[in-house]
Amino acid sequence: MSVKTLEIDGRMLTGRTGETVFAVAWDHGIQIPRLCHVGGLSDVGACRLCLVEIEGRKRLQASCLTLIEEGMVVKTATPKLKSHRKLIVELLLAERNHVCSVCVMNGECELQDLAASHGVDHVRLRYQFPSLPVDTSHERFGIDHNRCILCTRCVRVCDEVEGAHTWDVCGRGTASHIISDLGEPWGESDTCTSCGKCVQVCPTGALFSKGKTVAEMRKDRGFLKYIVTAREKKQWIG
Amino acid sequence: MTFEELCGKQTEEVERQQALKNRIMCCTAAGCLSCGADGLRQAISAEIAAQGRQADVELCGSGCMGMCSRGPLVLSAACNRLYGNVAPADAAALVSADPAATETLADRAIDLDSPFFSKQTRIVLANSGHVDPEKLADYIAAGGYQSLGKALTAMSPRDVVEEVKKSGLRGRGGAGYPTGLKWELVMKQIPQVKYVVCNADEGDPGAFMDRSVLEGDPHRVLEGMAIAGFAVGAQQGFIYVRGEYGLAIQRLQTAIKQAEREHLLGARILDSGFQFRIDLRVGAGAFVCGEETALIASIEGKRGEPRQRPPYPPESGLWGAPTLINNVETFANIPPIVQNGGDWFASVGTASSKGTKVFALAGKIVNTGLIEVPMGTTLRTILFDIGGGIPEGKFKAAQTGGPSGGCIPEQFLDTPVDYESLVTIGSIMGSGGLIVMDDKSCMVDVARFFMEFCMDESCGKCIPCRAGTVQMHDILHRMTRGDATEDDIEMLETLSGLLRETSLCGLGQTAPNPVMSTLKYFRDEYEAHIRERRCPAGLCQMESQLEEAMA
Amino acid sequence: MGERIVIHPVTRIEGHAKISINVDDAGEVSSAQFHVTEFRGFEKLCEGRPFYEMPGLMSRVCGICPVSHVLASSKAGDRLLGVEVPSAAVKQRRLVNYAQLLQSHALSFFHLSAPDLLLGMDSAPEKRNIFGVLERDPDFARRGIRLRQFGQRIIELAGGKRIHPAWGVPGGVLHSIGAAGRDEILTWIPEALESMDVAISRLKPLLDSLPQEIENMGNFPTLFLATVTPEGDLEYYDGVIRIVDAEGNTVADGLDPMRYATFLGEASEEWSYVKFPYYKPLGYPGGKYRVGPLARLNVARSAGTPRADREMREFKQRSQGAVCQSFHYHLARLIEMLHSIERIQELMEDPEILSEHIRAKAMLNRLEGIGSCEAPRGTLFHHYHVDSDGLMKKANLLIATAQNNLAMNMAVEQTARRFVTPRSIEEGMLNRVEAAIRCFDPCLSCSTHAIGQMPLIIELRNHAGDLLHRLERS
Amino acid sequence: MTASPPAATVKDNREKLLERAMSRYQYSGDALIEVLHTAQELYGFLPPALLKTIAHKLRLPASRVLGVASFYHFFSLQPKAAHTFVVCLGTACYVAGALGLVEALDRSGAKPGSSGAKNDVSVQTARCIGACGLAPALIYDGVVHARATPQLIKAELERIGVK
Amino acid sequence: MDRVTGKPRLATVWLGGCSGCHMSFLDLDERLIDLAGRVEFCASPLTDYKDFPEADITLVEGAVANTDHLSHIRTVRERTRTLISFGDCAVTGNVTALRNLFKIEDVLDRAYRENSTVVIGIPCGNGVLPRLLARVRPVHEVVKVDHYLPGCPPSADTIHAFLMDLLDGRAPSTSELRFG
Repeated sequence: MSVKTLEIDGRMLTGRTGETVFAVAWDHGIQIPRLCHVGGLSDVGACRLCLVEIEGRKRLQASCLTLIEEGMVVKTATPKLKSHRKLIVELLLAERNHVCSVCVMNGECELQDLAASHGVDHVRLRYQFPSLPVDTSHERFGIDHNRCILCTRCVRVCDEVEGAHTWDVCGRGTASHIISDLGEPWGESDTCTSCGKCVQVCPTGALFSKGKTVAEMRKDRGFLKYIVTAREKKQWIG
Repeated sequence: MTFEELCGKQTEEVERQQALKNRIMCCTAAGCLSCGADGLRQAISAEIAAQGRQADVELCGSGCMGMCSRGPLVLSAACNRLYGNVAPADAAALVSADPAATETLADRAIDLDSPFFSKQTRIVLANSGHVDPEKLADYIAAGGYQSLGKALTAMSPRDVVEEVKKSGLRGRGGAGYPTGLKWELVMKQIPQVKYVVCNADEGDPGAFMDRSVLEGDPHRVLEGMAIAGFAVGAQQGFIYVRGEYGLAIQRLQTAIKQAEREHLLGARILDSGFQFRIDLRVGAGAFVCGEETALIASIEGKRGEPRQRPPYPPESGLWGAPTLINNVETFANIPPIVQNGGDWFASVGTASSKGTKVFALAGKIVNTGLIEVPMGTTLRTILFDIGGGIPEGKFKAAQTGGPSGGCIPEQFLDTPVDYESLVTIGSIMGSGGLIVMDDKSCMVDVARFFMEFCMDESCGKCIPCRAGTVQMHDILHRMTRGDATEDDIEMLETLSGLLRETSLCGLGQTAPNPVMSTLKYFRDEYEAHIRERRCPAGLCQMESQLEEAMA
Repeated sequence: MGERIVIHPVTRIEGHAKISINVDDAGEVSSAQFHVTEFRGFEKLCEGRPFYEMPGLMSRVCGICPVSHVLASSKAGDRLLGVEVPSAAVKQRRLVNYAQLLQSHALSFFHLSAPDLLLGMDSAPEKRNIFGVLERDPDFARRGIRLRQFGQRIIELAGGKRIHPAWGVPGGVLHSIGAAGRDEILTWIPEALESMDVAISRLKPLLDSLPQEIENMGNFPTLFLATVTPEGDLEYYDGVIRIVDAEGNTVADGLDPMRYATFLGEASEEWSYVKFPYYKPLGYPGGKYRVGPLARLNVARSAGTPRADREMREFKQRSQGAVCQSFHYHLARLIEMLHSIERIQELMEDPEILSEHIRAKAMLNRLEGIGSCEAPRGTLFHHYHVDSDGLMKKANLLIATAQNNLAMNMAVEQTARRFVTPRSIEEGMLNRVEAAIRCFDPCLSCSTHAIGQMPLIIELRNHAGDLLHRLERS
Repeated sequence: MTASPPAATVKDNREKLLERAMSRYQYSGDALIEVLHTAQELYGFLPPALLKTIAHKLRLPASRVLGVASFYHFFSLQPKAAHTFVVCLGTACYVAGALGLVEALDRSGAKPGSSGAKNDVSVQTARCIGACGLAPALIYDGVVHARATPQLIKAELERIGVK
Repeated sequence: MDRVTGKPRLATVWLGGCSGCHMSFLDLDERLIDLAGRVEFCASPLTDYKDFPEADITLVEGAVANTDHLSHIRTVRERTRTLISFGDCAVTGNVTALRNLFKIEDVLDRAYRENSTVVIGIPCGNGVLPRLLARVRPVHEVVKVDHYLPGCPPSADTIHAFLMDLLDGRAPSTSELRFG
């Protein structure tokens, strides 16, 4: 397996051929923000938070989808990138009804963390206040569309790791929403195995365990690496 | 059919047509159909039967003749006259072609020497209005499939690519990527399975060039695709056509069947070793599918969501195979280029933008319709000579490029229309919609209109486009209602920057363009809405300052 | 032609309030009304949310007594689950409820009332706050601040957060106070008890100096309602409801809070965002009753802790039958603080307070649940309906301050009739009208700037609501 | 086209036609959109049971089938109304006052996007139907009307009994 | 600056919120004593000013939910040098703005009709009571805001650090700020 050398934020780093800029950066402690990426699942480049500047490329590139190249020069945190990321977080907060104070994930939410780390102390945009449902028909879990950011981690983990493909995205544009099967209540799904992987990968309080109160929900993503490594390499490491 | 047989067939058909007393071409494009062309056609057909002229008078449907504003249009070959606003009652006069009888139509004759025609150069539309799109023989008579024959018999794939490169043809879908380079990229790919895709998902509101080409001259597009397939080494083509274009779909289906029957498509084309199939894929109402990666997803039966590029489709497209994607007008340019050579094509147009461009003229202009001009023609020529000027009121702006384009104010009317010049003045060539606005059009509302379009058509995959268009629309909407502040202009600019630089695909990246160009040239209108709560065009209804209190 | 005097704003009771005084053709006060101008709509905005989130959501009704809402909400949730809450969890809940009573009453007395009581009603307005008290009597002020801090610290140690702790859940609580927390609390107790002695002994002589106010501001017969133990002692977390009348006779006893709707009704009037609960058997508006510290001491037989019992016996002797002077809410508050500290100490010495068996889990087993407890200002009810997936269909909240609404209006009218002469309005007259409200401590400060100069906008309006005269104090 | 098939024979025929369409594409999941087109032509709209059948036959997850069907505006998940107005909101029509047509329909209680709710009239808007030369354009029950006016709409609505 | 003491004048305002932010302010506990040495407390629910005076720093708790809030916050803005959105309701609308998901009539109906046993009238927008706004708004949608202090409520430590920054003439640090 060949190795490539590249520069990220002024540091000379090496990575293996076929690795993404995102992966190499994180391996070396450069934490590029992200919402749709989660290790162990395919990448879609939808959240646009991991965009980076690459010398010689006209457009900003989603680092989760950009493979490293020899001699590449990458910047991950220029003022422009930071300001774009901040506005993206604001767009998300204004899009649906993210009321952090009364959310099950208050204190542990990736979106809330991003807002804090990007200096989002208020949202400059108008809140849209869409009317969205909560589905708690499942015996163990619930989905609150008010808190969904459409990162599709749940769709991918259900398809790629569990193999059930219970979830998908319905509608388009701002009307997009996550559905189970043919849009029936989750509790009536024929395909859901109740494995709870979707709940664990969800970055916000959109998917949660029933019976959790405000700020009580905690999520564990370690299982993903465990399963994926086990499946691919027949190695059971946590 | 061999190439020789094809040539023979052409001669035969030309002679047959020349023997006729009259050929009446009745425009059956969507525009004329919507003002009674169908009834007219039936009336003429009945009249031919009534007068017993089936033997020497032929009635054909045709593609768009251009002057949609005066439909339904009829071209009488015998008189070499084009008539507008024709009614079923005129059938007898048309069929007889008697000078005395056609006197009643004289005032509706359209001057073919008028600037509307004389300032146009028709390459793509050469056949439109002159051949019956439902008759393969008509197309063959007009020289159809000769280019394919030439390519298969006298050229190598590399020769074809070189000729296209030499022509300087650039993609007519909007971005203007050099077509020859794209072909070369696909040609050089190693995999055996490759695809050619014709993007006929023309979606800009106010654009109907591709539809007219498909309806009026479908074989031209098929021929162009087949040549492309030969050049890049693909055996399968897809036409992804808008579901709204029922007539175009129907004519394409007919044309494909006809071509397959005559071995102009399918296996052993013109008795050569080359095989090429074309399948139709009918879109289902999603503008974003005009974006090439979304279009690919859609052909694969998925949600039409774009994906990150690179890799570009020439490397990895349909089902991961190298894929050549061009739009309708681009493919329609190929047969004449192969036939007449790249140098001939390059002699038309400007230094960097070669050939012609088809525009759909609409809005506040006298001659609404379909036109084709050499690249580099000025907007003034297009709007005032060809378009006949503004019916009433005063010219305010011309909008090009649809929701990805911009509004061009009066001071740039003498700008030559080519890819670079339009970008310089804040718009883009786009696919060819050209909408004229007069002083009754509110530019803030126009920006809002386009933003609403983008918001509705955003696929929703990436955040900047999904949520950013909503916010930009919200601001523009509030402006048109008198509920906005100066800060909102700044926020529009900030959001524009975000969408342009971070959106996943072209839809989001270009969605701010109409806002940015109107802000640039019509900032005073924005400010009037904000500071004075007044719409200079008198269009926006300003509501009471605060919707805040409940009714 | 009658006139209307509008006092606006009355400072701070759950936001803003106004008082209007109507004047008849003869120029006399004919009636007066207390208008609460704040409305947030929790009973609707909770709709569609999982009931598990209610304690956290409903605590946002009030930042002064969020714990009360967390408790009432958790208890309604307990009912929806149909579980018995583990006794260790009940102790955690009781602990935090006492802590809340302590901090809320401390705020009411030291931060908000003490300035007027200690500095005098005519002291300079700039000084009439906790900082003014600090200057005059730093030790006293510091004790007050520390008492409130003590209460808040317990809430923080047990609930994880001082304000809006999302620690109460249907079925129990999320975590216990732990050994370290317990040890810290125990170290506070001696100082807290000492501070209460100081405060009570300072207040009592002050009361003797205000006979006019005590007798004429909200002194009238009403019913008193409070939760008590089945034996009739003070109870704040879980008990039965007892109602006594002005003479001290028990009108009703052993009422189940779950059946509150059978004996309490609520009336809506277009002139206030706070409704008018009433005792059903006496009808509306006849069924006036008071809740809160004064009511609790009137209703309960004894406190059940030695120090508080001593004070309570003395308190009850202030009147034949029930103590009807609303002004005595202040003293009642201090006695309750003392009682709370004693109870906190007891709980800290109970080994079960460290138990980790604090949460009963179950599926949804009922579609309707009611939770009630004694909040600092009185009895609080949360009443929820959920669908079969546990999503809120509707809620009814019967809040302490509202239950005093009829009495507060009565107090306003009584004070206006007694002190206001419309022909020559003086600020002092109107201040007393406001002061009547503040006795009830309707959530914030209103309680205490009870007497003394208040900057006001006074509007004299005629019957049609037209502004006749506007008086503004700079 | 009706929502529920009136007779079993008709139903059988439709099933057969749909089956034939799927078999033409070798039951490939890639042909989902073509199959949905056919299904909608046959049934008028795409009810859940139909989507379920298609998912099953094409061996696709049900959620993906609904995801695709809901992405494209051509596909209707609800039964269509007896009468359909499609107002073109392309730029040319917009500039020529198409909003006036929408408002005229609005006043009658028929709102864009609404389907079948009010007297079985559905109102849709289109993003350019390509009749820009004849703006504003209106498609009423499949027929394109050039230079449509609010008066025309009013007359048509009156004719079908919507006031 | 206060003319008498020469100290900056600090005001606090309470709009549509629960007063939890004010309570968190009080949770400064003994630090309040130090703070009193550095600022002059003017209008506040904790002090005795009713007419809003000129202030150097004003902390505004709560969202703008009714017509009284609207007129009040405009006055406050006019008379304040540095206006701070204090807590999530002021900054985002928070729980107070959850009522935006329902129609006002429905919200009023629930409270005053469905949940009442005697209905004499439904309050809202008569001569005495303010009207509810169709939409609860964060403060910065209505007036210009200079700084934001989110949190439900912001912790006493956060408030303290923020005020010290302001009083020492530093730009307040936003690193600890967080919704919820």
